[in-house]
Amino acid sequence: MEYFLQLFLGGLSRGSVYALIALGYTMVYGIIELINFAHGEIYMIGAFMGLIVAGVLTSLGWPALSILAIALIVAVLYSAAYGYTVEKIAYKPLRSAPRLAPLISAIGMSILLQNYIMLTQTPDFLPFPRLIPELAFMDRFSNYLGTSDMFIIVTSLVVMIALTLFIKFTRMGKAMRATAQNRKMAMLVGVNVDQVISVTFIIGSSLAAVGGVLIGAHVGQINFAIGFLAGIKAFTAAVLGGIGSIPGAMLGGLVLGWTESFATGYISSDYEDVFAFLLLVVILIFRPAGLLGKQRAQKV
Amino acid sequence: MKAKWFVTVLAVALAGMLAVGCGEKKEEKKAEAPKQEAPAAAKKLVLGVAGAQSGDLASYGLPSVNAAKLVAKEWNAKGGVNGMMVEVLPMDDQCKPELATNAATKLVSEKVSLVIGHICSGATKAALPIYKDAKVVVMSPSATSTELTQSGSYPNFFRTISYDLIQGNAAANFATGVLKVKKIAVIHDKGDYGKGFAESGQKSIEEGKLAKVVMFEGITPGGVDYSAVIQKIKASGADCVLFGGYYPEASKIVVQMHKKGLKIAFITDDGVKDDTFIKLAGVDAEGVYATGPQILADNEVFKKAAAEHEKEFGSAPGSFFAQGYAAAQTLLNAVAKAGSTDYDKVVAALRSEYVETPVGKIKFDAKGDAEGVSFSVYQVKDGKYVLVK
Amino acid sequence: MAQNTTDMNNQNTGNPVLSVRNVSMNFGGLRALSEVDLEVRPGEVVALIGPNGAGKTTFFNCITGIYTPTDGEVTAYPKTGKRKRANGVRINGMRTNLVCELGMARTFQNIRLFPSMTALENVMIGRHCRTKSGILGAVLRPAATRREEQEVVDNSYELLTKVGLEKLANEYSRNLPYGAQRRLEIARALATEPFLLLLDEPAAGMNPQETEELKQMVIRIREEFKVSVLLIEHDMKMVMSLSDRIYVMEYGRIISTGTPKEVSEDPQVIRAYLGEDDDA
Amino acid sequence: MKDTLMRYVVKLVRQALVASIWLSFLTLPIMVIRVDTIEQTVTWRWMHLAYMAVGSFVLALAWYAMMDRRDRGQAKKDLETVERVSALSQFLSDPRFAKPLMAFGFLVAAAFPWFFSLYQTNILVSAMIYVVLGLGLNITVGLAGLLDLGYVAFYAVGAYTYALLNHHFHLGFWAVLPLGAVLGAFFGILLGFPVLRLRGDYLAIVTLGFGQIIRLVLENWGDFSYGPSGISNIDRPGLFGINYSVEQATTYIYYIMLALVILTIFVTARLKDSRIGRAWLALREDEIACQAMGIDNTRAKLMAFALGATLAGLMGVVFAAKTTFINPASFTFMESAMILAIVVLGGMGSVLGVILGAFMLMLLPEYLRAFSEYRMLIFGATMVLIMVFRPEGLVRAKRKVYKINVEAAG
Repeated sequence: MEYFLQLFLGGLSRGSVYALIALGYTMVYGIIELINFAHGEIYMIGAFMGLIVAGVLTSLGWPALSILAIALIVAVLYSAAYGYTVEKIAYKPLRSAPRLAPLISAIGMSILLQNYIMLTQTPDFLPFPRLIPELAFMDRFSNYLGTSDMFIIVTSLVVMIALTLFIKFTRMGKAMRATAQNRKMAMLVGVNVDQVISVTFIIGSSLAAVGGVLIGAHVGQINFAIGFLAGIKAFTAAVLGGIGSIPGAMLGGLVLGWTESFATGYISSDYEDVFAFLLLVVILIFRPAGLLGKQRAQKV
Repeated sequence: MKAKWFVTVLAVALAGMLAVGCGEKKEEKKAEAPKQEAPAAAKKLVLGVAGAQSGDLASYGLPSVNAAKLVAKEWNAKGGVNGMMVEVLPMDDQCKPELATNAATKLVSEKVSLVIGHICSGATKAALPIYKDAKVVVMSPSATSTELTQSGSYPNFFRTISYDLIQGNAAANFATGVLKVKKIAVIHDKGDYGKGFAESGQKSIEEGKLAKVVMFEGITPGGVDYSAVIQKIKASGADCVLFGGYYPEASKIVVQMHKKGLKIAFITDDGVKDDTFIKLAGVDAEGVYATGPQILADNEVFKKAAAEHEKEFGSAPGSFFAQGYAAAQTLLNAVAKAGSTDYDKVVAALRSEYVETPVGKIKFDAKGDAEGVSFSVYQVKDGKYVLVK
Repeated sequence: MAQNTTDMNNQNTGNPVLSVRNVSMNFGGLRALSEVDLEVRPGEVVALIGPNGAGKTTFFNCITGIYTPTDGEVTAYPKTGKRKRANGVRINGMRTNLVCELGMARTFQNIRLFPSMTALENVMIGRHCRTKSGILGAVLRPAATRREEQEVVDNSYELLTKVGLEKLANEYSRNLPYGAQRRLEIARALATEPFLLLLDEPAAGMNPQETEELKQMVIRIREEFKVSVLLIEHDMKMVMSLSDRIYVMEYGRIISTGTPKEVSEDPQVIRAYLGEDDDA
Repeated sequence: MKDTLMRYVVKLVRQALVASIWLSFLTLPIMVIRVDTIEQTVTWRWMHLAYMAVGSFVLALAWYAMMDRRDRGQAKKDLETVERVSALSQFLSDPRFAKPLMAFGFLVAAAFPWFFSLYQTNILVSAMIYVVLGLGLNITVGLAGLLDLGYVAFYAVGAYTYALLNHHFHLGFWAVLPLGAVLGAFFGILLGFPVLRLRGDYLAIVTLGFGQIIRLVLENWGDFSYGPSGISNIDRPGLFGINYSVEQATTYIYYIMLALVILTIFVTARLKDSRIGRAWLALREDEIACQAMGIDNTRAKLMAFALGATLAGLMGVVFAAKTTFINPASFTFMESAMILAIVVLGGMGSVLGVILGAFMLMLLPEYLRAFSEYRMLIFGATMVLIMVFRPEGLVRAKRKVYKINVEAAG
């Protein structure tokens, strides 16, 4: 039982990491139906921004918590700017293009950003400062969860709830839903679709940056290539949960995390990814729109 | 109109590239042709450096290029090798076998007769037959797959690093003989190198019968969280972890093991015996054992080379720098001793001449492994790897 | 089909080509169709009318295999083909392509052509289920395949001439004017050699002159190809002058059936439909 | 006239200036500051900012000028109902010119290995392998519209088929070649079945997962596949037991590949304009209408998967024989993405486009070796640029114009 609980909580932490990135992924997908391969790269850039800010402030001798706060803010601002710019350069000119064109442009963007960071920063792994303080009361749970695990679980939950509320109740959120359902219609009823898409990218990228800084601090190291794997896992989580659905992204991330954790714990970590993908295939076969995705009747 | 314009430009560009590619080659031929006849008249000696120089494994390949450049600079300052100026020709393969064959044929087509590389064992295996056929001497700073030398299929291959089997044995013997642990969990990163090391270690432990392998598993490289496998190690009752792989994963595992309160011996390989590991893992690195060539910090040549690197490139040298440096030194030295780039003479010189390198004073045995390069066990103490006696 | 559940027997006797009995369709808790009975007899033009959202298109989807009805029987009586049975073929839940192969071809309310294929190719798609050549044939192009291919081309071109699109044969269908797209859909459906043509609002978006031409075309097609026609339409003028019989649907139920005259005089119909949603 | 030009230039410069300032600001921290958390040092590189500002200004200028052109072209195209055919493609499709051109191309291709170095031949073989892979994926994605992100799995199946059979039973290249194709097709159908119901991006992620599963199994099932260390010393293709040198063998493979490329072009070009090809197109354009018109979607999908996979399996065998060494690392998702990029960059559904795309994506990085460090950067940027300025790919697919038998048509 203890072993089960350990695996469960480990999976929860891992799943929250996936969920945190998947939330931004699923938002962007929900609005423009584009598999945004560059999302992982924005996450990576967020982590690097955090690292740079932290490095500069550490050399100036600031206290840890204020560094975390400032690093988060700067990373969010910059990543949002990157997301906005990437959308303007690589996706906006392709609004009316064939469906696969933006996908290829996204892959190109992803390669471009990776190499940009590699060339201007470093190809090596860099230690990420341990910005998340160890809380004393967490000590007795250390066998199950650390402080940074806790941080990430809570953050992804808060972000999920905030996003859901934002989409449900704000003007912009409503405009987003309208755009997601039918872009042309939304345009006709006066939604500024370009603006909605920009805002979506800004929010999605900000989330990626939060993920980048927190996960960087949690894992303790980053390099220019971390975005790729994170992107694939997040995409899987988003699809698993039903792409476009915000609680779905969270659930998808958790299911993915638990699957990997239990597969490792009870079978073998050799095949943890195999089980993760098999689960994905099985779930999609029985629920072709993902766990929480809406099963829309075909319109004929 | 536009389509026409675009396709025309593209066609011209492609044709141009083709022409440039060919043109280069022809020039090369002209330059090389007299060299074949009269080596003394030739002006340059091209040292190919092949390996991952872009992509996510670039950090393992670029240090060798720097090392080769430094060694070349040193020789050129002394007037070159037999009067030939040494020129370094980097050739990227991203550690992909198919690109490695492209890189190899490119080097062969350019009549390069000395190659440092490749970095990854897989890429090396793919490229070697091409070099072998063209009689090119190849020396890898980092390809540790046992079969590369021990199978005897590649007489043109040398390396300045020892191989998985020796290293796995060293680690296993240290665990069972010195630490006297009884239950060992063997973990690897599913990579060529890591799994090779882990398998050698596992075999050695099982044959030694002094300890039991309680677990043998691969982890997913690049993962954010290894808590599940750590809980599993814990549940298996292991008193020692043997890890094959590179420092990014090793540091994550060590840190997370300690977080989960699992403080057992951690023995790992040369891919982790890098100062970056200590920086990445911080205090958690303390006490970790790693096997590695017995060198470096107290080696004079290494100190000098590292200082040069700092001066030239403004940063500390990276992975396999020492091995790459040694490879460049021994190759150029062999050419100098052989008096030409003739394959047989260079090979003979490599096998007979000792050279002082960052990895020790070495020459090569008949199979191509460096004699004098062996493995010792190091332990992290106060933020430094120190030799375990 | 011995007896008819609807008690009107004003036209010919003999087997119907399509008989729908007691069909219901639920989407979750929503009942889109309830206990619909409908029948099409050989050579008839039958219209299905009703206000927007009455369930007409859902009904089409139920009888062409796109949806499987929750309840009831849909039976077709093909004239030829390997699936011909004396007592009909039950087609609820049958795959769409088999329904088409059986001989029931449809058009779509919001035109569903293949936009980046030419007009001719669109019609050629309709010939797919009546031809055979496979991969080997495609690659080796033996005489049989070449012949079949040429037949498909000629046949399709002929169909294009029937709907007056022969001049636009090699245009991408996305570039055709709206009316032409509607006609192209009909040609594509005819290419499958149907015994029953299902037209979903063929006149939508057309001006009166185009509508009239369409009407003439439908009449011509019925004569020439000996097909029965079941159409959904909002244009009352066209429906009244074209149809042999009319079914009126409201809230998923058939509320009235009969000849155009009978239906137009039915007070229920006037209240439910003609009163509020007059001809466009 | 002069005035409008002036105004246009001023507008461009202003746009470019804004873009350059924005990009400089955007890249400022990453370009300028370099934090080394290992050595605890912070380096400031202000010169980079200047480079960036100037560079991005020039690039932005070019970008906006091109963008303007593009939009004007777009507007013009919208006004025309008839598709314009460019003079070049008209020229290419005219049989009087096309035939000699093709013959000339073939002659050049046939003579290539005798005039160019081993390296040139070798990378051309790689490029040709990707031509066939591109054409194969073009069937699945370009014609049938099934977004397959795990295509490389079938390539792996072919490669491992040859490697394992050669390793254990010393089966030769020619014996395994058809077997690789058959196994490829088998796996194509195996993947096809579960994904029949899925559409669009759900299909994409499942195929991606399938590709990962195959690679992970090859990586982990060491007893079967020799794991990550791979299989080396695979025989190059031989003929009647003659052993070739590397140079000869490469030339030999070159001709094998040339034949396979021609065969593939022939087969795919014919399929494209056949009954089956039309069915795929219809499937791509509108799945519901396609099925409603009597096409068996299941069959069409499975056939598309199987045929695409057959070609990949075939190429896997050639790949294993060419590199003589394979390991799972050659079959990553990035590889699938590359092949997909070939199809989309070249122009979905167009055979000529796919060939151009393959040559571009495979040869560009090779000829960019001079810029070695920057080449992937340039590569990524090229992908974005081509998509932005030619979203339908380099060559737009054209539909066949059928000859109508006028008598029959009456």
